[in-house]
Amino acid sequence: MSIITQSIANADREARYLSHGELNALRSFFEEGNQRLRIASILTANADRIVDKGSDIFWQRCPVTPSNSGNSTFRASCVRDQGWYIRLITYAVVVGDIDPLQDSGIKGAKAMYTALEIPLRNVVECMRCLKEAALDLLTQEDKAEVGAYFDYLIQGMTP
Amino acid sequence: MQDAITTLINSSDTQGKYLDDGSLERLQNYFRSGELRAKAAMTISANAATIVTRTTAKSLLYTDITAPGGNMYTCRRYAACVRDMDYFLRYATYAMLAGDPSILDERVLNGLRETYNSLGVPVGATVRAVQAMKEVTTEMLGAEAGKEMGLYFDHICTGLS
Amino acid sequence: MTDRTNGGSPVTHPQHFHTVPSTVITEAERRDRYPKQSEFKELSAFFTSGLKRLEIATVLANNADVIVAAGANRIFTGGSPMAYLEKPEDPVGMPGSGYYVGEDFLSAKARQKGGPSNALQEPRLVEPVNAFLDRIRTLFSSGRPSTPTRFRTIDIRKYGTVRMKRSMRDLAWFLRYITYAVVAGDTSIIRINVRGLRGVIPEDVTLATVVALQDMQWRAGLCFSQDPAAAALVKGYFEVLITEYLVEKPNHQLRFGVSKLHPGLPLPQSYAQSALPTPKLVVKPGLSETETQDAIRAAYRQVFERDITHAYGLALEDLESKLRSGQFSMKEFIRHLGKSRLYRREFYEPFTISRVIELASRHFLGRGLSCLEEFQTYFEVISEGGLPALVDALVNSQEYADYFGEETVPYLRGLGLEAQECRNWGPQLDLFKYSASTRKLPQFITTFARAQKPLPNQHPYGVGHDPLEIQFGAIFPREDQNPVAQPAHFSATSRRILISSGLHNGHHVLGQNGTVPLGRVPGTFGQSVLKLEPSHQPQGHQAQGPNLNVNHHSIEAVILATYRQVFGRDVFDSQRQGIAETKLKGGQITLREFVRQLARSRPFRQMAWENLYITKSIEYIHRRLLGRPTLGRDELNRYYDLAGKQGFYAVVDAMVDGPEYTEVFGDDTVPYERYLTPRGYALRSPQGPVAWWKPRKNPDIAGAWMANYATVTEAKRLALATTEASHSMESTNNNSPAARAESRLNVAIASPPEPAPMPSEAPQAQPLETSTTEDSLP
Amino acid sequence: MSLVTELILNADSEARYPAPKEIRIFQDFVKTGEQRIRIAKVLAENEQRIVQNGSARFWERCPNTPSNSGNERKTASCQRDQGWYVRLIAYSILAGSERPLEEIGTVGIKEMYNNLEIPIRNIAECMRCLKEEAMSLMSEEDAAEVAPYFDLIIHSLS
Repeated sequence: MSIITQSIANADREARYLSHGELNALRSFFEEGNQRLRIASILTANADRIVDKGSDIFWQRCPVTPSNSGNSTFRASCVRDQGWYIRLITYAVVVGDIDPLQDSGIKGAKAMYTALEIPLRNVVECMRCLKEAALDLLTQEDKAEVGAYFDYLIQGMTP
Repeated sequence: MQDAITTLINSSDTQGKYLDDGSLERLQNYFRSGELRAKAAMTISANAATIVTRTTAKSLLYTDITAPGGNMYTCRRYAACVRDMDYFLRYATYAMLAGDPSILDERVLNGLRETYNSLGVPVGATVRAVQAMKEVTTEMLGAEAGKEMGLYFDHICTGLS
Repeated sequence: MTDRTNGGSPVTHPQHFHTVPSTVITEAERRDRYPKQSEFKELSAFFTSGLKRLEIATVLANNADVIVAAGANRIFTGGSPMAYLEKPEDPVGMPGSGYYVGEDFLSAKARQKGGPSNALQEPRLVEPVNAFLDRIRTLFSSGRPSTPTRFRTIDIRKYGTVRMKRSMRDLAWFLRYITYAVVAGDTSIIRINVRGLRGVIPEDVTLATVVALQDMQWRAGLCFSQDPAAAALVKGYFEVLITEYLVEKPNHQLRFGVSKLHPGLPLPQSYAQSALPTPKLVVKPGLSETETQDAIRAAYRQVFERDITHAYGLALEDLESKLRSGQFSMKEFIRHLGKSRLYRREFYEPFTISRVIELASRHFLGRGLSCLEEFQTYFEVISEGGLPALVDALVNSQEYADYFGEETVPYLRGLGLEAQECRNWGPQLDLFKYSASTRKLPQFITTFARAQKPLPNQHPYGVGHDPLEIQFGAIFPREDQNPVAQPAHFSATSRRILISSGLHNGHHVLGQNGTVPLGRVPGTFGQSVLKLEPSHQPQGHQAQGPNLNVNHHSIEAVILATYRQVFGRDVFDSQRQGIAETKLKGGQITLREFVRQLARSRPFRQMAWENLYITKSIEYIHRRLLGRPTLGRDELNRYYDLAGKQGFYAVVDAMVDGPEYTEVFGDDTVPYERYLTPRGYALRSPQGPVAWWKPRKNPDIAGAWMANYATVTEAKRLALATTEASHSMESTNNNSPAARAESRLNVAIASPPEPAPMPSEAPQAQPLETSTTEDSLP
Repeated sequence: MSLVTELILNADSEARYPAPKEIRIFQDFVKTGEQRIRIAKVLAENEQRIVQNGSARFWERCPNTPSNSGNERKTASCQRDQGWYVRLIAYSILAGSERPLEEIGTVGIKEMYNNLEIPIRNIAECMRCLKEEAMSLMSEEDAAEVAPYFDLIIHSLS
């Protein structure tokens, strides 16, 4: 749910027009819209690079992890998941809300990784590495915007 | 699903007996009330839309629930609510025709409370509406058939609360 | 008896309407890809035009009254229609609660202090004079829509206040939705809420509504006389509104039952519309390469729950090429995916057969299992022919043919797309989640099976992980494995099974006449019923000499026992209620009053009220003051009501003054523990919680209560045997062995009188005759 | 599964009320209620007679069959089965549907008797004898109602 839907839902619940505060929030949302789109395009264009780099840092830091065990399926799934999370973060950046991240990325993810016997600590570490790799490509200002979503993700995955 | 006949047959069958006199009498009553049931079902089927409209008007339309913030506010939710009322009426009619509430359990009440919880549908208002529907159908069908329908509406209410 | 399946109530967020970003993101997510360049452009345009659209919405909101009045004045005569427009009260959101989006604590304060000057101008009632002037002014403006010939104005006095209010509300509502749609940049919110509204609003005002809307459209246009682009935009939205309003009320979208096992399910059109349209991908000759590729990937996502090409670098190239060459239809392709080695490895080998069936029905039919009978059908298929047979059965089914045919890629038929059954509600929602394939436990079959089971041994509210029986109704399930979101399926009238402690052999409300109680409850060492006797009263101060009666207790002992019962322990000196004690000793208050004083005291309030959530609090207080656990939701709900409306003291008073207290304890008896739950009973057994389901036959070690336990199990065994053997009338005869064994129990009963299903619930015993409800055994 | 259940489930799978035609079927069904109960009573009261006379007739026609071999247990179980089918038919008549008979009695009947090494032909013959015996007790109208159910058993044995 983006800020637009949320404002409308709130206003509708009370049968009123959008309030001053809501309009202001929407205004800044629209104003920052193109910045967010720019960030999203950067992430989209560099997704593979971020994943490659992120994996490298990750395996340096956590050499003992299923994806680094030489099993190609494990490796592929790990890379797949990283790409997946980068994509979800792109969505979140575009919408300006954690919702896409929350619904498809975090809910049930812990249970899933636990069921797959992948240590959650390593997953979290991996997300940190991804964050570093992604932030490297961005300007100072953009870093703050994207970093927050990574942090939210890391928070949600922390065992 | 069970009806008045199969319930009796099943319970006799597990004992390997013929239907005893009590069961036969109940069957006889069911057969005798058959004409009434058929007529009631036909009346309801012909007037289903009217019953639902009257019920909503009676119980829901001018209450908080259609006001902003209420769960029947906006056309979309209104439609869903009317759909559910229609649904209750149809299944109560089935159950009345069968003379047994089991179809209500199987096809309506199983999981309904959970569904309503998930979607935030207020159960209290729903129960009130079902009660209103009971009154509306009684008016339309007369006391005898109305009482029979009432049994099944009450069953829905018990299952919901 | 109503049996009810309970699959839990996962929180759902049905889509209500779409905005440009939500459409783009959902579409991209569904196809597992990043947004395309074209979509980025679309978004960019949306954001760029955002400020403009906000401006339009603001102008409309500021002129709301004028616009609505224009419409209303046109169709109503004989009064001032605007007087019937009720304004919502200014909602006072808690500051910082996020009630207003984008508002933090400080700005909320500012808004409240600043009053209307700071806030957006709220629509006001239009002064009659102004309204008149506005009418005059607008009368001479050009472009005013002409009225259709059949149109008659409506007389307010004849129309009635209630309907008038509703009509005005609706007119205001239309304009408000237009502003929402302007902000969202999408007409879906109008379409979803207005389509077919004609069928809801009484027929006789249909025409009038359209006339009013046209006038509002025209009047709104006047607000943007300097800005033709904005005027055109607003006009466009109004046109959508009017067109949608006039559309015949759409029929419900109907999902036919595939067989008699499946009910037909109608879904209101507006729901179907508010969900984003699922792209139905088809593969047929003459498609471009990218389209075919898209469809193939969608098929992979449907069958393998993820895009295997992307994920594992795997592709079933042989199958793909056959599909491309037209040798296979999509249906055959899906069938072969299901029979592939990969599918077997991913979705057959790691799971139990039951779960395989559940997952397969998601993959090949796009839905969860509907009912037990359906499960049984497929279970037979897979038992006989293995996975290939199951895949064939699903793909060959009539349902597959109806929904997907030869060419369409199967898709998930979830919430919003079509009506969902409620008997498998929870599992169905879970099944469509990404993590479904890591859940090993079958969900549908277990849910269906639970429908047949009796009440679980738990608190009527919540399924707390509560090994020590101290988290009454706690809503915190264990999170580490297979989280379940199920509340207890207690209905308002079902009652818990409670076991009598046997201290009181009377004929109180819960016991059964003539039944022998279970015996001493373990853990109530040395407990007995204490009474405040007349000899305690200081009448005449006659020295009575040493009291040799062993049943007689000094008043000090009675007081201490009361503390022990109310607080559950001996209190510290500082916590003793000196004044109340003195009054009791002086005969000024009864023991019942003393109990009340203790319960109303500060320490008790602190202990049993302030730090606990409400359910636990009520359960505690109830156990302390009335000596038994609560029976069920019916009872608890009354206390909730009291607690919510009148608070702690009212709850205490209600218990102490209630008929049950009067009847059981009267004015002079110290409350004592009369009943406990089976789990509580088990917890206090010397062998610990696991002991009571291990049958033992050594009463010497186990103590007297174990002998009683043996009776319980025996009764249960016999009862089960009799119920299973036949439904014959003998089983309700009091002389049957089961009934005789049963009669030795004193069990206060919960309503669904079914045999306890698991060994772990043995002490619940078989309720039989003690049932308080009438729907006992046949 | 009775006729009533069947028509309700039919209507439900299409989410509609029972059609007038279905209601008419229901009406006809309940109108014949008295007759159904009458037949069921006749079958219940005369079960012994039907089984005894039926068996006698059967042994006359097929003297060489396990139940006529002098083994008492076999005779008893054969007659028990006969009684059983008469009862199922009574149920089916009450329900106005052959489903009780099918669900409980005829699905897998062949396999069962094959497994017990009882000649299927003989069983079919036995059912024919039961049918004749039962129908001889009733008016023509009632007999016409009962006959199809016996035929169903015989058919599923062939």
